[in-house]
Amino acid sequence: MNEATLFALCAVLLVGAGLYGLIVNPHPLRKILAFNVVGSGVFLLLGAIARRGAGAGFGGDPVPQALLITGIVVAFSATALAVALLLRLHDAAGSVTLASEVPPKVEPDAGSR
Amino acid sequence: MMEALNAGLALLLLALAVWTIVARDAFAAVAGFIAYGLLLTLAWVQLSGVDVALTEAAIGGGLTGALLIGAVGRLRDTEATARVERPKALTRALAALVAGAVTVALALCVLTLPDPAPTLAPDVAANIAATGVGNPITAVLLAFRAMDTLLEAIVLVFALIGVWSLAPDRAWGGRPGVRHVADPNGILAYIARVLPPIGIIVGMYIFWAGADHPGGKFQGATILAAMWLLVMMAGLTDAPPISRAWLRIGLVAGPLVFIAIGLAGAVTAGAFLAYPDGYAKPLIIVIELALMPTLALILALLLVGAPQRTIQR
Amino acid sequence: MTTTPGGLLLAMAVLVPFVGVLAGLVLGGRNPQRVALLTLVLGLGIAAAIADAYLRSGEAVVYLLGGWEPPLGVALRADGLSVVMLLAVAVVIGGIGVYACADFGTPPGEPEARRPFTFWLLLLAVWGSINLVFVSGDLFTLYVALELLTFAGVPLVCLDGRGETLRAALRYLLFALLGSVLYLLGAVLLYGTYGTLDIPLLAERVRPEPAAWAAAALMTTGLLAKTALFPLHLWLPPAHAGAPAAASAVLSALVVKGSWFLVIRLWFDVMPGVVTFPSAQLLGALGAAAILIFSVVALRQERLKLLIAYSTLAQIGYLFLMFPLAFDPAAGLLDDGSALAGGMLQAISHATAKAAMFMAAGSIYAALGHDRIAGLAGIARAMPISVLAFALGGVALMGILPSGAYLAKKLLLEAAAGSGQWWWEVVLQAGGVLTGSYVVLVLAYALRRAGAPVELKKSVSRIAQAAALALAVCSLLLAGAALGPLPRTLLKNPLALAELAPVLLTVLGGGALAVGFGFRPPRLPVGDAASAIGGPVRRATLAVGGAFERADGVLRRWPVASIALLLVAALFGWTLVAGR
Amino acid sequence: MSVALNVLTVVAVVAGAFFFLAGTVGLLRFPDTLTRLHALTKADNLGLGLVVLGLLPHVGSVLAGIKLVAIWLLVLLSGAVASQLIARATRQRDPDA
Repeated sequence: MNEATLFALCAVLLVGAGLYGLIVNPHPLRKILAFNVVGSGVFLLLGAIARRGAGAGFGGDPVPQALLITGIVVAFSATALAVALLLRLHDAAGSVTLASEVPPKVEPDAGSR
Repeated sequence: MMEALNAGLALLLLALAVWTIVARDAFAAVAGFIAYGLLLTLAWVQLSGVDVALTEAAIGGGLTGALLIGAVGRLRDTEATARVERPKALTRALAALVAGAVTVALALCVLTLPDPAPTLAPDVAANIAATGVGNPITAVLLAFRAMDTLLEAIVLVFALIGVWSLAPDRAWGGRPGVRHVADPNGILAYIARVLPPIGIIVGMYIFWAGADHPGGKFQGATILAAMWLLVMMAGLTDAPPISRAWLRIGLVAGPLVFIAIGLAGAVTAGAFLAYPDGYAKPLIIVIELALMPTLALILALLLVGAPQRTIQR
Repeated sequence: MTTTPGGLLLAMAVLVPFVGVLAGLVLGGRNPQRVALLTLVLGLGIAAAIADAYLRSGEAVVYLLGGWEPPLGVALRADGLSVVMLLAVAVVIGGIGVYACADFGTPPGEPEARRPFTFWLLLLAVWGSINLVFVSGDLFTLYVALELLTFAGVPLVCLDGRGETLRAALRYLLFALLGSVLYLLGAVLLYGTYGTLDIPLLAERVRPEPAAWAAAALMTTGLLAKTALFPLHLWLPPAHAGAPAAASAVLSALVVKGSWFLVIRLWFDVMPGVVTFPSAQLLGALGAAAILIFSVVALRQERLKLLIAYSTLAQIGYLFLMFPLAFDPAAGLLDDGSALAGGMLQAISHATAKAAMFMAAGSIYAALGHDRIAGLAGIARAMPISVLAFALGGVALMGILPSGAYLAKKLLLEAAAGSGQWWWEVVLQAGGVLTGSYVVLVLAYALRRAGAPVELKKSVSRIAQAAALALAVCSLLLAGAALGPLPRTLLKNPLALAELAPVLLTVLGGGALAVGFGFRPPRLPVGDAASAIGGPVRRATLAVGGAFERADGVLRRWPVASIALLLVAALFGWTLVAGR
Repeated sequence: MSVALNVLTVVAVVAGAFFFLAGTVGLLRFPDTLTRLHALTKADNLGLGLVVLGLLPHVGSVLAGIKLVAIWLLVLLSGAVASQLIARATRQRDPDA
């Protein structure tokens, strides 16, 4: 197996692991971490695809490699915004749970009005 | 030999990713993630993406790691309540099932990718001369797909506006983050005086080398941002109030210069973001030079966070 | 492929709002508002100029950025769909901008304040980003555009800074990030297989094979998560109901349309030959479920803004009905006929009407200090303009002549009849009645006479109320504007029985549903005899409504919603593979 | 001459590797953050220094040698910064540590 296929498969597994974490970890910070794992898996897959496209004297296809740099910066911006939002939520509400707190509604007296 | 190394690296990456997901303690998870980021850098080198490796080390591992470490310390008291909310075994099994199904489907796609792989490498090679730069990635980022790079700078500006918008009303215009205090004669203050000049030189070198070798404005800007953060953490300086005129100008200068040069291209070279013949390389360097301080400011301020301290009038 | 006349305008449609953001940021103080209002005028002009360039040539306006041709370079491209959306967004943003002057103005002499400063910058940010979604021809640039749109939209949710809105914003951001990472994953697979991200080039190269199926499933699902189509809607109700009125209008009328528009791009432009009949049916079925469930849940809301948020969810469902209707079973691919035209018209009608409704609700909230539906009695007399704006927006959504939604419904019905898919005709008609129900419910309360004259806690700017009314009127008169390019035969004598019957059905059926399913339905002047029959029916409707509400509650839990997300992706994958 | 240099290389690199090993064991076995830092910085400073020393005879040019030494110095500085910051964070959270 060459390194492109190896890391592509590794990337796919990283995506799977991250998706699982994104679903089951209740703490928002852990969700942000899991999002970063999924994101890096996607980036690694693109990196492997870039490696597959090596040619014309380049070790990898430069176009996806350039896309990766943009992608990493965008993912960092997302992380920064999410962390800032999380910290502000902690300060303002004291808790960081994402569970919706719709108060249970009292059913009106059915029928016999 | 190399194959075994790569396989070990891939296994280690997976193990650290799993650790990041399942670790009980959030701090341990973040520590695992930072190690994961550093190992990922090695994977990029193995995939011949040295530019990506530098970016990953600087931004993916370094800045993201610092950001998360800072957050985990402040959120310590929330972990116990979150553990209670952990979904039941059935939900976790279902989650594992669907995530596994997606993984298997993706793996099948990966194994059936076409061979020989489609690539734009020959196109880049054929056109790189027109851009005057030697590093193909810089050519893509600042000529062929310059729009993406402009948008990426704007993404950072939006993220900063978003972070600032989270300030309490009374703190608007004030200084972000907390004031760090350290012993002015301590070792940290000493290092914070010694390291920045070296760091600035290294940052500028990485930016300058980026035209022809791996490196570039983002990686360089990250080092500059790190130096500024170090000086702040050593208590030698404080984060500027967000209403400062120089700061605001610094935040928009890079993208505005980029857009201005792009528009000049529309007049002189026939298209927005096109460069007149023979002027491509100098213009690219001007754009990168203008973007670098903006990027360094934004990256550092994204780490510092929302304004929290009331402005002193 | 070459740059066409007027191509630079496409770059301008994106750059002008972005330069506005940068200028507002650096000038500070009261200037963001001034810059924004100036940009609103400029942007409307640019959108009109693009429309002019498009109509002159009759072909898509194309601009090669930097002069580099795809696949190496990135092209901007505006076809008929883009032009229509650019214009509609420019008009809606204009209306919202005028409305927001009252709420987000900075009085002279005051220092720069957080809320107005960020609102105006974010308004321009949303505009530039959504314009980029409409004109970009490259899947990666579109990814960046989607992220820009998210980063601009999320802070709008929590401008108030209250804990619950921050929580809503965080949920929105995390779920949207999950959606965009799936989108990016699909784009990566496409690049790995076809070596380009340019939409027309991909359209030539894409074939039905594993990578294309996986990419279609992942990208569609990711975009649906960002659009909040059932069952991926967990983030929308609290986010749209908790934001300030002007921000809700932006989010509900515009931001969700960005990812929706990308689904159209993906299905109609990138892979019309890859999507299958079952996959299109699945997309339509999710839409139909959204219409049914969320209309009923909307009826059970006690607060006006939540009702409108749920109405948005139901209307999003409506926007996806065109996919199965556009499927041509004979050719086995999607074709852009009357179904697509109907869907676009529906989207524009919804954008204008929903913005007007949120703005009117915001004025009512500000004046009353609350937005409890049961406490709206007498408001029609106190604030006639806002109630009229709400009513006209509601009528426009219901699809009654002369609204745009009326024509949209006609086009969709025509497509349904043409392709023999009678079941979608049922859904379309039922959707109109369900929309009618919650509009009638609110109006029944608002038009009721109060015992004593309503005391307004705050006077609301007349200009703001008029802006809402103007947008509602736009939505109502869209049919006239749309008839330009569409065949005139669609318009029949409005007083003929065949035309009046559906209108009556919508209003009366809607009224009946409102009485049946409303959480606290308006009291009817009926005797005991009617109540005796009504009893069991009412119990049944309450049971059904309660069940829908509980289902909605379960689906809005994070683990359930995210598992549903991957399940939807798997279902799309399966319908794409097995459906051919 | 070259034999002597090779011996120096082997000895220095092995010694460096030993310091890394010891540092890693310390990182895993020591009880708290401050003692772990102590173990880690030894590995970084001395271990990397010895490895660099061992590699110096084999570099092709003076410039490459200077680069190697510069890498060591930079790691020294950044290691010092990181350990200072970690130690400070530890002390702030738990003043008795």
